[in-house]
Amino acid sequence: MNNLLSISLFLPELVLTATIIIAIIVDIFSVSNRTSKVSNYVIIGLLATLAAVFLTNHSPTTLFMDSLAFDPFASFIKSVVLVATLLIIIFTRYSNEFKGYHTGEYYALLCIMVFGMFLMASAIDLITVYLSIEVVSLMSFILAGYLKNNPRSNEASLKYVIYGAFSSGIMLYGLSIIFGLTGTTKFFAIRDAITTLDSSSNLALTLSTVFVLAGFGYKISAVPFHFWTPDVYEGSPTPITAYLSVAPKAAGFALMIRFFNQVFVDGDSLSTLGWYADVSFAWPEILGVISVVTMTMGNLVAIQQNSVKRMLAYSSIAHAGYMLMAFPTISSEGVFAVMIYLVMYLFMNLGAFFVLIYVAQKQGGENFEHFSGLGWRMPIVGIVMTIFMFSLTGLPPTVGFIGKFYLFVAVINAGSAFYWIAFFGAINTVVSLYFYMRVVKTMYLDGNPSEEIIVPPLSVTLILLVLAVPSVFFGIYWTPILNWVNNSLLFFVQI
Amino acid sequence: MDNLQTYLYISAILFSLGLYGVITRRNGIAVLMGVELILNSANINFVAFARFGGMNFSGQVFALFVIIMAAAEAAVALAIIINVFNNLDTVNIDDARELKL
Amino acid sequence: MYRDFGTVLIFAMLAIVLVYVPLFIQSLVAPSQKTPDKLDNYECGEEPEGSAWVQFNIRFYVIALIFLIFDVEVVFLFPWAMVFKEMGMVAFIEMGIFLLILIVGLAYVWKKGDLDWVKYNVKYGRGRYRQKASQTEGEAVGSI
Amino acid sequence: MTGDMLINYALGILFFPLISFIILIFVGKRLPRQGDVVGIGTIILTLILSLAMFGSMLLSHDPGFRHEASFTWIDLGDFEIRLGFLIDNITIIMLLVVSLISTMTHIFSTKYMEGDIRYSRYYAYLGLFTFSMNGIVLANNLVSLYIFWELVGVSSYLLIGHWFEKDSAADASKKAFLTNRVGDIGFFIGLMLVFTALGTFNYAEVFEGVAKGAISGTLLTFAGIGLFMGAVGKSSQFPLHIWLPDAMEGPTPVSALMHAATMVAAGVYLSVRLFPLFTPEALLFIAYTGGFTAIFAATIAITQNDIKKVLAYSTISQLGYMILAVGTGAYVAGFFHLVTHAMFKACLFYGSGSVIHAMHHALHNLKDHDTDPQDMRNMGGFKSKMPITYWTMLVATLAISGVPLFSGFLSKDAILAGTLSFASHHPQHFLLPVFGFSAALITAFYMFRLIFMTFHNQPKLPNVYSDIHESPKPMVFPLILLSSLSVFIFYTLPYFNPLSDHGWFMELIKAKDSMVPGSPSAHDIAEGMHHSHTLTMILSILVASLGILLSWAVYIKNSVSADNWSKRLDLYYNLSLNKYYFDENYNKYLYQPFLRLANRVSYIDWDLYDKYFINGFGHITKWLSSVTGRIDYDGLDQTIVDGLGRSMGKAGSSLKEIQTGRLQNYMLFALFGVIIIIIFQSF
Repeated sequence: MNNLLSISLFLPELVLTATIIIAIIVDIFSVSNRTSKVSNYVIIGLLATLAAVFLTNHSPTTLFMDSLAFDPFASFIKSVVLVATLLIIIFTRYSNEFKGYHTGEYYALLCIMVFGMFLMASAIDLITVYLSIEVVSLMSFILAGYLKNNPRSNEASLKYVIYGAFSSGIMLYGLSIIFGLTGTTKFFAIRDAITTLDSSSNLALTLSTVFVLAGFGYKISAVPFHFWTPDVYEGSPTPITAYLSVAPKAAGFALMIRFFNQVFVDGDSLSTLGWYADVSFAWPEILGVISVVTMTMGNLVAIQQNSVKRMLAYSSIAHAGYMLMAFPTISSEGVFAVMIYLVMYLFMNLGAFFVLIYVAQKQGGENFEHFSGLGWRMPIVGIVMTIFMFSLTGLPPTVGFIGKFYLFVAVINAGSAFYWIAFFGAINTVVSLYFYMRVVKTMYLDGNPSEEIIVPPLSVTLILLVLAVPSVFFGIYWTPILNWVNNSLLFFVQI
Repeated sequence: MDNLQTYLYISAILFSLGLYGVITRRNGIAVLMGVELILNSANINFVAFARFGGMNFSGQVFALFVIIMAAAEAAVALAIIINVFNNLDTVNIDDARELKL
Repeated sequence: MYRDFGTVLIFAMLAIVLVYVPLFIQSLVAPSQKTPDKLDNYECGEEPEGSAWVQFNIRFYVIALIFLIFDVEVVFLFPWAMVFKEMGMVAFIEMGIFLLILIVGLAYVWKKGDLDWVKYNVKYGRGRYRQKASQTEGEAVGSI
Repeated sequence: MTGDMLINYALGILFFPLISFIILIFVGKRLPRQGDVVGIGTIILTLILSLAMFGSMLLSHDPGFRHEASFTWIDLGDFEIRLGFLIDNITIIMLLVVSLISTMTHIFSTKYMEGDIRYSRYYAYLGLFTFSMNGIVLANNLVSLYIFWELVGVSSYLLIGHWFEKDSAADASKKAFLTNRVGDIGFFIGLMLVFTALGTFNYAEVFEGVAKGAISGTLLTFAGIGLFMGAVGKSSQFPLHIWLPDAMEGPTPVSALMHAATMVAAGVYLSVRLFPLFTPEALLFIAYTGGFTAIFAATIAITQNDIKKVLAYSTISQLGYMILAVGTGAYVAGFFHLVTHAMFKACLFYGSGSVIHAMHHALHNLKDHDTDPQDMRNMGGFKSKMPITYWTMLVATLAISGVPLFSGFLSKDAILAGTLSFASHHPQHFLLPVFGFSAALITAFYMFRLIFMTFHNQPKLPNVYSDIHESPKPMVFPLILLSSLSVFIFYTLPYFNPLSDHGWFMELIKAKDSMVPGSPSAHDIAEGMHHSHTLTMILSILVASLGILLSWAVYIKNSVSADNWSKRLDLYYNLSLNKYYFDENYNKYLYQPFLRLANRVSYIDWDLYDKYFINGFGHITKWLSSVTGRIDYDGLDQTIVDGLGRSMGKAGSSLKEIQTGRLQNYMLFALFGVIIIIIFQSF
């Protein structure tokens, strides 16, 4: 589709751009230092964007001369990202970490990041892949270091920016080799070109794709590209940590799904997928090993943490590992499972982080000891946190169980060659029980239960319920999510 | 000099130098320079491929975007390093070790 | 097309020759008396002070960063200029929007005071450039 | 009323009580009046909606009315479970009964539970109870039925154990819950049998499958009996009847709700709903269970002295009637009895609650905490003190005894006619009508015994008697309403024949044919009942008056001495008084061996499994994690990363500093990973 026609299907991004510009202008001209003003505009803008995402209906096609895809899959990821962003804005308004900071541009940066993730969700051209990843990364660097006077936040952003620049550099080098080998930057053309490559290019192709994998691995924090994650997550302001663990990860997974399913895969539509036969790639094994190592490493290190925030950081690595389980199968079922998991993960992980934000404010810290006796002192918070922990472990009847269920089904249905992944996944789930339940145990068995009861204010209760109710409700009745994902499981595919 | 190989060698050397710089230099700014080297090596690749591969303009366009992104990244990274310098009085990245297991 | 560049090349070579040949001749014929004053750096007639290897004020970095960003955006103007005639009005509007966004950025930088050499509302952290803590503690914080 | 509107109404009926539950459980204590207004408000809304549905049913007057709506709950490709509502005349009547009784309970409880420490929680649980029961009623499939079935179990557990400080109440709630589980296992087995054979849970589809013969013979019989086991548990049939009398430990309004409309009715409702899939063998089993329970419970009721226990056993007995009706094919009569019974039994319970309330107050004023306020031997002569309670209870007693002009006569008569006609077709089952009629006789006897001992004669404890007062208005109002609903006229409109059950009810609820091939059709059953109608009527009037007369002779005239008779029938008397030693025998032959077994198993669990396996696993996990931690940070950092650093040519003293720089270690490690992957790829 040519540029002018594309504009009409680019509506969500346009609304988002307008939101960004308005946010900056409002920030410039606002006399008072009240930051909620900008956030109000941004919330309205993001809601409008969400509406635009749902309103732009068109059969799958490409925009801007084949550099972006417009399809239900992209819209799905966009909605997930938007919901996460809206929740994070609310968290931020509630969090007291930003006290004393001017947060006008914070919201604008957040919106630019959303824009980048929109592009990530729909990129089908190497240029847009690189651009979108960079936009998201740059914004996350700044946001991670937003607390300028906090050395930990500084350190987080320093590590993040250098590691991120390094990873994207490596990825870019890989992209350049791919471009050289195939002579094009479009996914579909690359796929066609790969078929005609002779075996002498195999090493170059391997090198380049592994370099690209390093970039993706950095984005979704998969072992061995995950090292920045715990440090950055711990140092960043907690709302940003929550955000980084959900939204960019969702977008990263979307990009990875597109890249692997459209470049390295034989077959024209999702139903007839299969790994590319001509080139001798060991993708199933490599991705399987990465997945298993990622979740094992995330879980085992999480056990040793004393800070709940850092524990959640490692747990988010482990969850990336779970989601990676479905990649080696390269089936539509696997993609389906990852999409479901993304939605489920959104609720439970953001919920856990919000409880963390609240508890850190009330108790003055983020370590396990600050949670002791919490179940008795703040009954609602305790119950809700228990729900989130159950859900993160994957126990029924919570969303975590449903997400894991579909992942395991996808892996097992893919054939006996993948059973070992499911096996390690199951073991890891058991291991993760240990540290998630440690939170619950600390809340209910430790500490002095006789202290007076603290009832959170109504707004906090509401936010908690908004996150906890879906965590249970969709664990019992998940058909709406299933339908949504089913309808969104439609890529743009060039025949 | 009108040989694709030559450019690829230069780019590969540049890439390796960049990696080396990133991994060995202590100074944050120097590490950033290493990153720039990596990016520019990729840029050389793009332009060389576009020039010698008889391909369309995508390579050059990509190179343009990379330049922009490199500039933005450098700006952000420098700002962050300045900020770290303000707070920690150092730009040595191995002094930033407060966050660990 | 190559011929056009040939003209440019000849022009450039001529320019180099015309600059360097007189300089070379001058160095041959001119008398050379080395005094400390003559060997000193030329700083518009002022007496140079201190070493050239001083640490620059941090403001230089900030200004440089801002310059860098706006300067690099110009990269997009060159390809645009190449196709402007073919694309006509659409290209014009597109570039207008692009520049408008840049101008919003400029306005932002301006408003935040990053274009001022002396910036009052900056509270630096605890490092070297921390201002007298008593003066600015608790005031509004700008960006670098 | 259109179908969609009915569905909306049904949604309201279902969820209003749940909303009340949620509000009350979270913020109930902080609301004015501890939030009982929320509970009452929502239940009245529910009642209004049910009345609207009922009205529309009467207006449209369509016996075949049926509306179904469902949505997909679980969709796993080829495996799909749909949940939904089924609304037909049975549903509508049942909804009205549930909401009406529930409303009465809410109102009655405002006074009865006044000052209770968990007042708002009590109302919350009432909401949950009503919600679950409405869910059962509205279900159009076995899964949601099962879910709500368990919810009813949970909420009854919560309500029976409301005063859990009392050991007896806590035990009773546990007993009720566990006994119900036993039945539910059967229910679950039946459910799964049906599903594996037919691949669906939906009633209509199940019946269709049965009609097609997709499941038949022994399997269907087992499935039917399995499903019926659920009803045995919930409706407290022999041999799982033991929980119901103990459940009297709950507050009396709860007993009324539970006995009349919600919990025990669920079992009968289930049997009525599933009637078309029962095979003749299963039905026979059901009939004998019901008939035996009817007579069996009645014989226990004779000797009980606790006013609520008498009512409890009478409930078991009446439920036996309903089950018997289902078993003999006259399931419409069973359902009819369920409705009429709901009214007069609720009335009786509220009446007993009113009496207990009065006794309790009187004893409280006397500071007497030893005398049992529920023991009928401490009562007597309350007629003059509590006239409204007396008259309303009398009406209800007349109804339950099967005296003409009252509702119980109509329904009981229909059931007995069903048994008679069944026995006339199958003479070998002559025991069924015998059970029925003798139970009717005994019922009339013990119910009047209750009335006479409580309200007539001389007061046994004069000082207590002097302090007895009529209960306050919120308690009396339900009594009056429900006793008037025990009059025949409400069930036979627009006809005024007190001796025939012909009326709107029988016109709107038409019996469906059994779906099991070879069963007698609904028409045949109705024919048979019609033939035996007159005989039944005469017989039942006879037994009822005989029972009443006997009771009158024993307890008013004293012409027959109860004490003498009890001595003469010593063995029987003791058996009955001790409820046939059921609890003791269960304890000796079921619980104790099971406990011993459980002890053994728990030994394995705790000492072997836990100590070695779980702890071992924990140790291994911990050890592994510390090892990986060490590998990660000592091994990789110190050895490999450093080594790589060396190999990359950095020598000298600055080497050490680089190795401590963590960020660069990270990047090195990432590179290392890239290299490993490339090596792996290339080979």
